Amino acid sequence: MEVDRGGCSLFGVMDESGKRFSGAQATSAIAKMQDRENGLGGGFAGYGIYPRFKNCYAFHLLYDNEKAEESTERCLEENYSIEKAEPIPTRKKTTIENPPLLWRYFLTVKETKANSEPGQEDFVVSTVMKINGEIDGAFVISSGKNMGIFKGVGFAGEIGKFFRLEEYKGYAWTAHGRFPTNTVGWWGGAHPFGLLDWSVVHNGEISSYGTNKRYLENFGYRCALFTDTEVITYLFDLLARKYGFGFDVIGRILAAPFWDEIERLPESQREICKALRLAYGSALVNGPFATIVGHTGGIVGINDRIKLRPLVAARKGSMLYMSSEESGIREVCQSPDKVWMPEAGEPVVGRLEGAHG
Amino acid sequence: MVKSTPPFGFTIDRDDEKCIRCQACVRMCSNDVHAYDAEKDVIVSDSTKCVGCHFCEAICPTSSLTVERTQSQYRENFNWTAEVINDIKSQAGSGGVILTGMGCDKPYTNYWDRIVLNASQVTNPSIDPLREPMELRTFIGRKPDRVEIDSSGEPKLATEISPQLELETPIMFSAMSYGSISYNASLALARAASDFGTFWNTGEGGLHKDFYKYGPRTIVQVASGRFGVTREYLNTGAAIEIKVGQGAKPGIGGHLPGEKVTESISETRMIPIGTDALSPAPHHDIYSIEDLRQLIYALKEATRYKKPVGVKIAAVHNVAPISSGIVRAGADFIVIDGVRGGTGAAPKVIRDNVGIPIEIAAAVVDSRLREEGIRNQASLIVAGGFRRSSDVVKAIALGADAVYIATSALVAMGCTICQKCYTGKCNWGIATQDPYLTKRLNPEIATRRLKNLLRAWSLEIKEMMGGMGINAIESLRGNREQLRGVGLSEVELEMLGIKHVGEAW
Amino acid sequence: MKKIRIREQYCMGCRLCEIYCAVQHSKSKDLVKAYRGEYPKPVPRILVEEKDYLSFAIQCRHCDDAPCIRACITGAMRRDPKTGAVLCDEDKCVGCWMCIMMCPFGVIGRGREKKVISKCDMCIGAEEPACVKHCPNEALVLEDE
Amino acid sequence: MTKYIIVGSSAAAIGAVESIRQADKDGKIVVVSNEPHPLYSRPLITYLLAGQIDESKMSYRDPEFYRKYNVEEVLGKEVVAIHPEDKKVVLNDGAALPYQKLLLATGGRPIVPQVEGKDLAGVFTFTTLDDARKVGEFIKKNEVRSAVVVGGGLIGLKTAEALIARGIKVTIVELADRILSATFDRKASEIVEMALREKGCELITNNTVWKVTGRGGVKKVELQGGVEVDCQLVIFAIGVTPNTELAKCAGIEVRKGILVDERMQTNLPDIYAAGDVVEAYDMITSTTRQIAIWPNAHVQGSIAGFNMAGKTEKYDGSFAMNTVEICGVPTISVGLTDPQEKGYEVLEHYDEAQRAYKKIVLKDDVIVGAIFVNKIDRAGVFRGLIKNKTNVRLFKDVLLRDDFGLVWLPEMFRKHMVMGEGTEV
Repeated sequence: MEVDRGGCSLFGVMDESGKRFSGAQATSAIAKMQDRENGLGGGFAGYGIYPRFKNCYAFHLLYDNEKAEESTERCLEENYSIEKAEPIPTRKKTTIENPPLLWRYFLTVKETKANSEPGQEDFVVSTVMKINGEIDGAFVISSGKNMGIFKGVGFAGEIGKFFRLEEYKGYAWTAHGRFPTNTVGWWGGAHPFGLLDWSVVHNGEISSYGTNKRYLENFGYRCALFTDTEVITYLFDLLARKYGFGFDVIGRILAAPFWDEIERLPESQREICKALRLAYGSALVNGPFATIVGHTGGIVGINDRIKLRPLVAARKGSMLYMSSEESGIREVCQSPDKVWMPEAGEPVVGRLEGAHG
Repeated sequence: MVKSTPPFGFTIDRDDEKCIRCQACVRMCSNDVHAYDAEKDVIVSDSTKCVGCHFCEAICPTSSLTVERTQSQYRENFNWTAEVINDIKSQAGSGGVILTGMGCDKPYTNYWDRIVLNASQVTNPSIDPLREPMELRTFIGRKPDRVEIDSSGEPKLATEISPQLELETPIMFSAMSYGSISYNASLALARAASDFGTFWNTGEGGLHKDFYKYGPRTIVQVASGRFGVTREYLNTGAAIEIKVGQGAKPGIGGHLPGEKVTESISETRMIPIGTDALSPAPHHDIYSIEDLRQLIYALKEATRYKKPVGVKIAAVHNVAPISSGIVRAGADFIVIDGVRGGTGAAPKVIRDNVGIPIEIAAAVVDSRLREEGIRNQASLIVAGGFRRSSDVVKAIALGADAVYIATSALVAMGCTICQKCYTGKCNWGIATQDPYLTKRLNPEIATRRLKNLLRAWSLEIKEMMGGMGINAIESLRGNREQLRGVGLSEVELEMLGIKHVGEAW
Repeated sequence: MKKIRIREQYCMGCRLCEIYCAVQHSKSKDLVKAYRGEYPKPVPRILVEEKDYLSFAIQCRHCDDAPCIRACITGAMRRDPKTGAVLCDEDKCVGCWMCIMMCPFGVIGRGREKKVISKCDMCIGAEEPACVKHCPNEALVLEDE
Repeated sequence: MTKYIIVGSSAAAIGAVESIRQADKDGKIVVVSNEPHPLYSRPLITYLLAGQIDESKMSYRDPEFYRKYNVEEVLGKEVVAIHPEDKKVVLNDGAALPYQKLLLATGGRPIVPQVEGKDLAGVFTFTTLDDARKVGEFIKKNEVRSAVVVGGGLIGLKTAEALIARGIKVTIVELADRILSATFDRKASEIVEMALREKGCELITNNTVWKVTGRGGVKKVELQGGVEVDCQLVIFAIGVTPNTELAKCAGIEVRKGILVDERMQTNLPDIYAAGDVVEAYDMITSTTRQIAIWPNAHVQGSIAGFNMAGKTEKYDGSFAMNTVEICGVPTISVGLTDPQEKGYEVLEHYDEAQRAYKKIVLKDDVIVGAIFVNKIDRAGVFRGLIKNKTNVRLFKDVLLRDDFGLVWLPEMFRKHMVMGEGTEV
């Protein structure tokens, strides 16, 4: 899609044991692949970074002006108890220019609004849809628990420094360096894209966008940004959170095996794959892409069904790495135990020990 | 008064230098246009009898014949065109309804010609269909709302999947009854569909016993006349289509004249030889949507829920809500036949004035079903004047699951759309039961040509999909972002749900 | 050997096979010239039989046990060792008509110009016999036996 | 290795050689011929005489035929005796050749009536190449301008035609009241007679030559009733008698011709006979009789050959048939063409303008004979119907049509014929 066009670099790292480490790794790995970006956008998602507020929805917001800030805060106050509100700390001395107002809020849903967990999540989603869709100049960057997205216009490495990521500790990080070809950079349009604890960094241009978008519309998702990342995020939200599919199944939906591959499968698997294509054909993501999806339970990397975009993975002990280029991994892990190129459509799944999904 | 008959429309131009008097034209023309004058050793042609089917042109070994359109000229008049004047003269003579064949030929906007497709450039790669797999496989039938997988132990599918038709290309042959077309034409459709992995449709004339072996690739129709409908017939087909309406003649029944009811047709239709086969305008057991639901379920019961049951309607003003009703009545697929859909015989006034174009109908039905969250409950098949593979691609991008072609299939078999199907004198051996004419259609050749057409269109569809960077037809389906309108008004764009050319995503 | 199979159900009686056969065996081998310029007019070696709506074109069947070869008093009628076709050497044929009498298909005729017989020669040298090539409905097909 | 001896070297012998070699690649084959010439076609002698062909065209097969088929030729020798008990044949030079299988294809010889002057120079019979050469030389040497042909049968007429072609004035003398009386009916005879007369040929019927006169050479013939015809050449063509003497002496059963079974074997083991010398089954008359025609000889020789080489093949019989073109009038006659008994149905049509005559003789709705004059192109179809004893009741009314053909046959039979499908015929 327009906003995502181009090369782009992706990086993801996690410690499956749950040990937390600083955002510096992700910053230097993505900076290593600077060739793949053009300075019009970079960003990070960190998981496990707000242990003090781990039961709160952490909203990262960007405002174009104070009026937007006021309207948004009014909206939040109406619906949530705000445990804490503060500007997101940034470093002043960087190359980053004209940052918008950046705030974060730690929120709990007022009981009058929703009391069950799924209900709360749906409520949060509707809040995000509302702010992003209706409040001019305000944009929710992330809205999950114990996680946050940091992104903006600039080279990814500089964005990492700007947001002082080395000062955060998380068990999983994803990073993105953008190379949009024909749009002016906009902070909200940078990656990762997030909804609840989902975050998506994406390299590609999906040709099934129209189909995916209209499919998602059936379920109330409004694709306001016209971006692939948005669509992929919602697809994950629908398939994983709402339908409860595991990532292997999601892989077989988003990057469905070809019919002749399906025909070669044993019968029970064949039936499943066929049923998935029948039911979720409109969720098939077509065209070139490599995507790393982060969520509370870990990170997942996936490629399109004919692998038109690069993705390489590596392991070292409990550490799992994914990157557009091996150089990104070598930058932070000189001698991995194993380095491999995932097959087209084969998800690489990093699971937080003890987590579900 | 002087007999005022409409002037004829064609002239036969014979290059006498090239004519070798072989008399192939004389022997072949079912309209007796050509005659050999032995005394003068020349062949003379009576243009007044010519219907413009071009068979003689095709058969002439020296290409000495050209069938040319000539119209005796009246004074120019935007309103009182030659067609209008001739129709009036003809009716003043006959006192009857003007019959015609094939689909509406009036110049209503053809939106396919006003829609262009997208292609990948630079930022994402187009896919070469000759090197990479490119999937056109299409399933017709109700899709599950959700797939459940039983993961206790070896993962197993826990959702029951409704019966589906599996197509290797999203193109099927639309309903043409044995009776309206010849045995050989039917046979060719059946064989081509079977060989290619798609489906053909019996139309309302029943299924000849010889064709039962093609049952697994046959959609059997249940129309208002109920011709040839038996339990065996229903169970032989792969799917059942309740025909409510037809694009060429919405709201009108069918009429196969007794002369065409030969022994074999009478057997297939289960009516006496030589009697007119009349299909009533409505189904007399369907006066409401509840009645339709009963019929759908009666047919499902009769086939033990093993076959998809669909409903075909003509595209009319209310097509979207009607479609929604049909889906809610339990149809597994819905067929919309647009105004350009063909027929063997229809009153000209109906053919040319009733119904709406399929492009708009396809778009509004797809949107409506999505809005109501029931799009997955039935497949959407669209029909009515699909002329080329790009029309198919555009229809699928608008939201159709598959298209039906019929006129194109007939053209592949030789038809030149002379619109005289109703006369039963089709020189190409298609729309006739005259054994002297039907043998002209060698079903082997016709099968080959139909398969070639399917193959060619499928290849082109793959090329277009590849150009868009799409390698599975699912990702084209409903992908209106790949479409742009050219020179269409706001309201047309809105109906079609597409943007205008020049607009990016 | 390759033989011409007749499929009467597809013969539409256009008689183009006769025309192309005659032209193939004409001097000019050109449709218009052969028919408009040559005298005597070229004669086909294939015959279309017609009755009501039934018709078929028939030419020498190139029988395995060919009575015409047995009956030939000159040895002109012989089997081509390469193709298996039954051919008549017009230089040897004296026009005794023995083969005409023997042929149960009635597909050997008398030549017009010389006193020799005229019969299908499978268009020796051509890729496909003219009748097969030009049959618009594949009522004649060349098949391997 | 089997040793085959074939006596005779015409159609039956060739048929036999071709079949033996199909079944037995190695067996030794010896062909003994009393003529000094290699393989040639006897029916062509009239064409040779007419100057239509030269001698180089006389060979009935490739001149290398015997060599290619690995056949040993013994030419110009006569077999004078057969010793069945020793399985030997004795030649006129005293040589004895042993055989394991013997085929007698000795053919027939012309009948010469015992009339006065039959030995005069200028009197000939006309069945062999030597005859043709002699007659040819005689004509040249004596500048023959007129000739009498005795006998209005096929050989007589073809000879007469040949002489006419050489510019000789010919008179045909026929004992019967018309020419070709054995194979034609009166109408057909008339048409041919008309053509002969138009070519200047004179026809004398109901008469015969009783005396040939002349000094040193023929000057005239005298007929019964005092009629005299001047001529320099007389050719006797009144018939042929089979050469059965050899067989008779060896104890082989002979009636008019040698008697054979379906496998063309005589009553003696390993001795077969074929061609003009045998009496074989006539499908129409249901009798055995001599049908001395070329196609029969080849088929019989071929059947004999297969059986001699150990394969079982049966001869299903034949019937009289002939084709001749006289003075531009092509004719074909098949089977029973002019039955005199009751119980036959005759369909006939005569086209005056084209002198085209077509006659079909039926018995119990089965065609048993046919005549075609001038329009003969599809006569073979009728021969086929006769051979197959096809019941024609359903299409009898169209048999005489010009466009009668296979399309009128019953569906199953037609499909079998045309498309090669259906039941065996």
